[in-house]
Amino acid sequence: MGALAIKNVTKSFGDTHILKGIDIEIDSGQFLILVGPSGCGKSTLMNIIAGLEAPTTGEVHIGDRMVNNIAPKDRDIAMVFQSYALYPTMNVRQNIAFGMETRGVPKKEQEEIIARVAKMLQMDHLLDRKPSQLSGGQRQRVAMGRALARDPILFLFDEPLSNLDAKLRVEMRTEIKQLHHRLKTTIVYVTHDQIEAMTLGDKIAVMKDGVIQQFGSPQEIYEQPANLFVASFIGSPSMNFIPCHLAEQAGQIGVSLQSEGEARFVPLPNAAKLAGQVGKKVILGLRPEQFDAVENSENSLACKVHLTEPTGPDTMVLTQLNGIEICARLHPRDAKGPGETVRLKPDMTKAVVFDAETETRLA
Amino acid sequence: MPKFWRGVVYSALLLAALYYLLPLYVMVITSVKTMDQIRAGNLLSFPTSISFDAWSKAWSSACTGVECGGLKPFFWNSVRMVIPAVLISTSLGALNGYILSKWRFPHSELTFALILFGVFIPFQVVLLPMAQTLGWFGIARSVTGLVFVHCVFGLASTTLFFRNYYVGIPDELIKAARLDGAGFWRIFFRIVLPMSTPIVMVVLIWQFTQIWNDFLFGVVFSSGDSQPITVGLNNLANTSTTVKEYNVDMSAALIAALPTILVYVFAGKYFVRGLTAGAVKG
Amino acid sequence: MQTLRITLCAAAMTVAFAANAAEVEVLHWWTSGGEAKAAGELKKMLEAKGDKWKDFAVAGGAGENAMTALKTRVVSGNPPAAAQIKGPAIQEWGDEGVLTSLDDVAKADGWDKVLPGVVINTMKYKGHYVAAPVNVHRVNWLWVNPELLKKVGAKAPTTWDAFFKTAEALQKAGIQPVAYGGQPWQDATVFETVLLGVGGVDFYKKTLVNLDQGALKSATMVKVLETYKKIKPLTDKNSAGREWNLATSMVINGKAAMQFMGDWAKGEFLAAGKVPGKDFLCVAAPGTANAYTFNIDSFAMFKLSNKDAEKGQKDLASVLVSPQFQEIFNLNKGSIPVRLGADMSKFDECGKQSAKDFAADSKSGTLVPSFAHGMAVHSATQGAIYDVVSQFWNDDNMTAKAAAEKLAVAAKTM
Amino acid sequence: MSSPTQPAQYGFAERWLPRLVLAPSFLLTLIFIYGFITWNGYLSFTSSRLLPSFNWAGLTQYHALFALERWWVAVKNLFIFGGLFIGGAMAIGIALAILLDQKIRAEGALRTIYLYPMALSFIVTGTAWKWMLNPGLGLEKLMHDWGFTNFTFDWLVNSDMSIYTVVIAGLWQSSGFVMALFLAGLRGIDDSIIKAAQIDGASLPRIYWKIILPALRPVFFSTLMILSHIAIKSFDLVVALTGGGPGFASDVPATFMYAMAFTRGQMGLGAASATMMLMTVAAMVVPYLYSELRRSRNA
Repeated sequence: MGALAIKNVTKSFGDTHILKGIDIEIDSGQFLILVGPSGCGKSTLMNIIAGLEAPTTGEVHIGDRMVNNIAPKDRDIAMVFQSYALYPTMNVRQNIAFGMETRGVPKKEQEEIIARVAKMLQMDHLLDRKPSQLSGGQRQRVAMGRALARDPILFLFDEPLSNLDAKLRVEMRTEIKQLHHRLKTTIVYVTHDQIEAMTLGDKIAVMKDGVIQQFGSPQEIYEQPANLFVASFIGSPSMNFIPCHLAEQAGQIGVSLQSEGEARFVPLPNAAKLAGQVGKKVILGLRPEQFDAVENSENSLACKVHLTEPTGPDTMVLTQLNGIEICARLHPRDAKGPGETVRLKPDMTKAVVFDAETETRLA
Repeated sequence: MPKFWRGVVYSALLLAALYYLLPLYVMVITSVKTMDQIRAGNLLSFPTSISFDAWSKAWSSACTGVECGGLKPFFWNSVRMVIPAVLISTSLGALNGYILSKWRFPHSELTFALILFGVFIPFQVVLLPMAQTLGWFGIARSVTGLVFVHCVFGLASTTLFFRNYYVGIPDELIKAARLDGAGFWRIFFRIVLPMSTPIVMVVLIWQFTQIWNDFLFGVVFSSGDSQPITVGLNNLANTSTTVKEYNVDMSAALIAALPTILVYVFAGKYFVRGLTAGAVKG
Repeated sequence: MQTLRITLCAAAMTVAFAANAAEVEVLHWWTSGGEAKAAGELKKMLEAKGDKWKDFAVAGGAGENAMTALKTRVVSGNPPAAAQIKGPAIQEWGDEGVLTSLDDVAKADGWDKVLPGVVINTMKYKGHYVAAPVNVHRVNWLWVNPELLKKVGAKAPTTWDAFFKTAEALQKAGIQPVAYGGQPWQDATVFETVLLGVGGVDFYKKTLVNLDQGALKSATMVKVLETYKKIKPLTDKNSAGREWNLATSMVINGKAAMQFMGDWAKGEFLAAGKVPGKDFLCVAAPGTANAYTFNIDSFAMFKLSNKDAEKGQKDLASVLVSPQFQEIFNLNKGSIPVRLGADMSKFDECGKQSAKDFAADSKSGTLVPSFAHGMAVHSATQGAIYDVVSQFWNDDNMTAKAAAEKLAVAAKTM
Repeated sequence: MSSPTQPAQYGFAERWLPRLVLAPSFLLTLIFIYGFITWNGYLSFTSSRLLPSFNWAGLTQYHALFALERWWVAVKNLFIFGGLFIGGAMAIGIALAILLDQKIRAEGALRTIYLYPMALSFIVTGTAWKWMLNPGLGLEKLMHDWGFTNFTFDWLVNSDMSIYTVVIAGLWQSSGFVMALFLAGLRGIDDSIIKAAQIDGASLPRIYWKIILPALRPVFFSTLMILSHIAIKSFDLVVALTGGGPGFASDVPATFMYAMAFTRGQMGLGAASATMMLMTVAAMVVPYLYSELRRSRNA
């Protein structure tokens, strides 16, 4: 059963088009991530799902209902806001109880729910405090508690972790994931952080300029990015983009890579279907981890190291290919110091090729 | 900061304080002098003995025209006028501000601009048409009429104050409350209003002083038994026998000013605090 | 519950009582000592008739605030029963159609017989009485503190030459010659008195009543203005904005020797316990002994919707013109009764003099309406001329000739 | 990202309730502000005298107004008063706010002292100021008593100077309020800006002049609006202090309008002067409102 379906939703203010026809459908219990840079329309889409803003055209279905004309409170959803939106004049208990009170949940039941939620999130000791007396992490917890108390069919998280410091963010991320596993509810989660997107999501919708660039599982998005934007947005450090021309050598389709005055033809094993487009200007996409340091191999290139960034388990090596700065993720023992030369062998089985003009993926 | 400069700062501040206090000082000491002392001394000279006769005369027996009942009846007129007028105009302002910042609708900004412009209208312009309207409503020359007038013309500033304050309340709070199932009124009374204490203080103080101190509407829209204290004071100060009783005039002026002065002394800090909390933004 | 019942009962009684006692709301700006006392007498007499006096006093600015209050009240359809309106303003209000006819009261009390013609003309609008007169003020008085004059061996001056000579002598003796209140209406009061004294009755009528352009720009006017301005050095510089009665008290207390003011000033002297002829003198202003600038206070009556109030209104009109009230009121106010042949025996020297002159000047045609007090021209013209006079008085750089030109322009104000 | 647009509204209540609740205020404004402005505008084209009448008179009243010396005196006075009052109140208010912001002991008491004049009606303080400024009773007499017999301070009764006494009293009443507004603004500024500037070696006056005051631009503008409308509407102040005198030397448009429309029976002329005042206010306020609202839309 589809838990959430968004059908051709658009949103415009006068001549400004925030959303240009969004289609998304997810199943019950799935964790959907809406990710994209700021201004891409993801928060607007979230607000439309919540019913806080109305779509210009299109339909939103939650569960088996078309909810366009249903008020937010009747959509059976709960939402956690970026700023947490805790009612400052109420203590934590009242914050959690407010919604239930409004819905007319009996007092006794309210107390039970509050106790359960507080236990689940380990915040029993905070119940009588005002939001101003809580730390950022605690507020975040209360905001989640307030949503949990609702027990909705759909949770909406609007960048819930972006106001936390790095360590807390990682902790809370894990906690949210565990919560999802435990509760098996459907979640829509807006973020601009691609790591959150990758770690949390069952399905990711990458958005830009009001358009969904790609909708798929994290793995699909990572390995088969639909276009240059998705490829660059997902993954850190970002994918390397090397401009080159398609060539054919010995019946094999491939590209020519140059470094330090040395040029080498590298065949693309997955690019047989591009046979008819030899000579076309393309962009070769290689993730940093798709380079191996080798001693001497036929498909490797000697590259001069400009800079190294050790992260502990790996070392990022910055160098050049085809006159473009690239980054290779190497094992620390293979990394060379700046000024030294390292031979890099790209793993062409996972390489992707984009059309230089349309920026869509060719192979 | 070097000691020398701190000295300069303190001297400047104290000097300014003297300038602000001078008229009040003059009024207070004059009000407790007898006429003989006033004639003998000058405006700064300290009274040789303190007498509150002038105060009691101003309160209960000075003449304001033919009646000689002092300021007492006028004072109560003002009280009866100022309390409902302040409460109503503040409540309406709070609601308007809430709607114009949190429940925008097509052309709500234009609506706000139209209401806001009312702050700037010279009140003399509205005297006659207002009089006619009050006549139609049958509330001319009554305290009710004055309350109405003050509400109408206080609306612009109270709306402005509240709207500017509420713009600073995050929209997400309202969204959260809507998801929690709260409607228009419930959000206002349970979420927004409890957060409004600073601005409510500012508006209450502002409206109280504005309405208490008003003379123009008071003189025009009231008659004998509904005249507010400013009109009483004006009549008293202009009702003179051969001797101008400066001490009675000053006592009367102080009586008229006492409520607002007290409000400032005791609630002034809330005023500044409220302004800090966002009333002056944009 | 018990309390509630009593309250209700009391409320019911109040309502019943109010229905019987007609409430008469009277708008006035008689707030100085003598005036307030006089108004107090009116209140007493009205209440003796079983009506309730509702005081609607609006003080300040020679009735400026009162006029504003009155206009708004009329516009709101709630006029007071009576308001202090006089002179041509009665006609202006009559034009607005808001005044009520007093013909029945006038007929019953025989106003036509007891009032002088000049008064009747002012009180009638299109042949109907719409206002009740209360008194006749003479404006062209000079109030003198004889003790101070004695110090320099002078008598009360009767010509302008004598006046300025006396003033000079007083100044030499360290006495301030003239007490002055620098408010526009007071400026105008002194101005019209000087004009009458210097230019004479005909010139007065030509300029301040008929607004004759030629006369306003004439050499006589320049001379009048010059004479007027010569008074300024005789005053103190604190005079700006001073109330007239405070200026009067300067004469009473011996701080200044003389004041040009209408006979309401006498009320202040009397209120201070001074005796006319002994402690103070009233003489016609220099050069005006054979002329009389009159100022008639009156109450115009407004159309009311409430029948009970109308009864009170008629009572008020009747009381105002009654001999008893005329006497007691004018004794307090300093003016003379408006009735012909009123008994003047209780009045002092000044009052008797005034009454005698009024009758004489009435015959000889030297009775002129006071310009400064709104008896001569419409309020707009009056105001425009006020502006020029005050400006001339206060601006030491303006020449008399320029002022005369401006007067002529101001007189064209409609 | 907060959305500046109106929220989605569901059902009759959500859609219409806000408008319904706002409607009375809006209607009141429409009738009692704009209706009356129109009414006044119409009157200015009639020959109204004592009471409103509706006889069309074209531009007669405006011609009369522009030919009247007293009107131009009032306009000139408004410029003198407005300029000095706004400039002075700003300068004093900012200065006091900055001084008070130096972690002063007894700040609360001083603040109350600076602010209390605002609590008083000018009908009240006019009595005191009139007395203090009167040469024979107040300051001048005091100085003479103290032996400075050459001291003269007769502005109140001097036609050329009386408008300046209005400025003195006006500053006394309003500068404390300006102080409060700016103090509030100063308190809202992030301390780290000042620290950063201090590390850069800037002197305290320079920090205020170059960094803090520019940051207070919005406060500056709101204050300017508040002060200028006080200046244009100032009525009680003039009436209580000088009554527009001596003569009409300290007349301002508000007192002019009042005198013409209510005392003089030249209601049409008064209406014309009121229209001129309104146009002046509108010329200032409308661009301000426009930019304010555009800013908040783009926020």
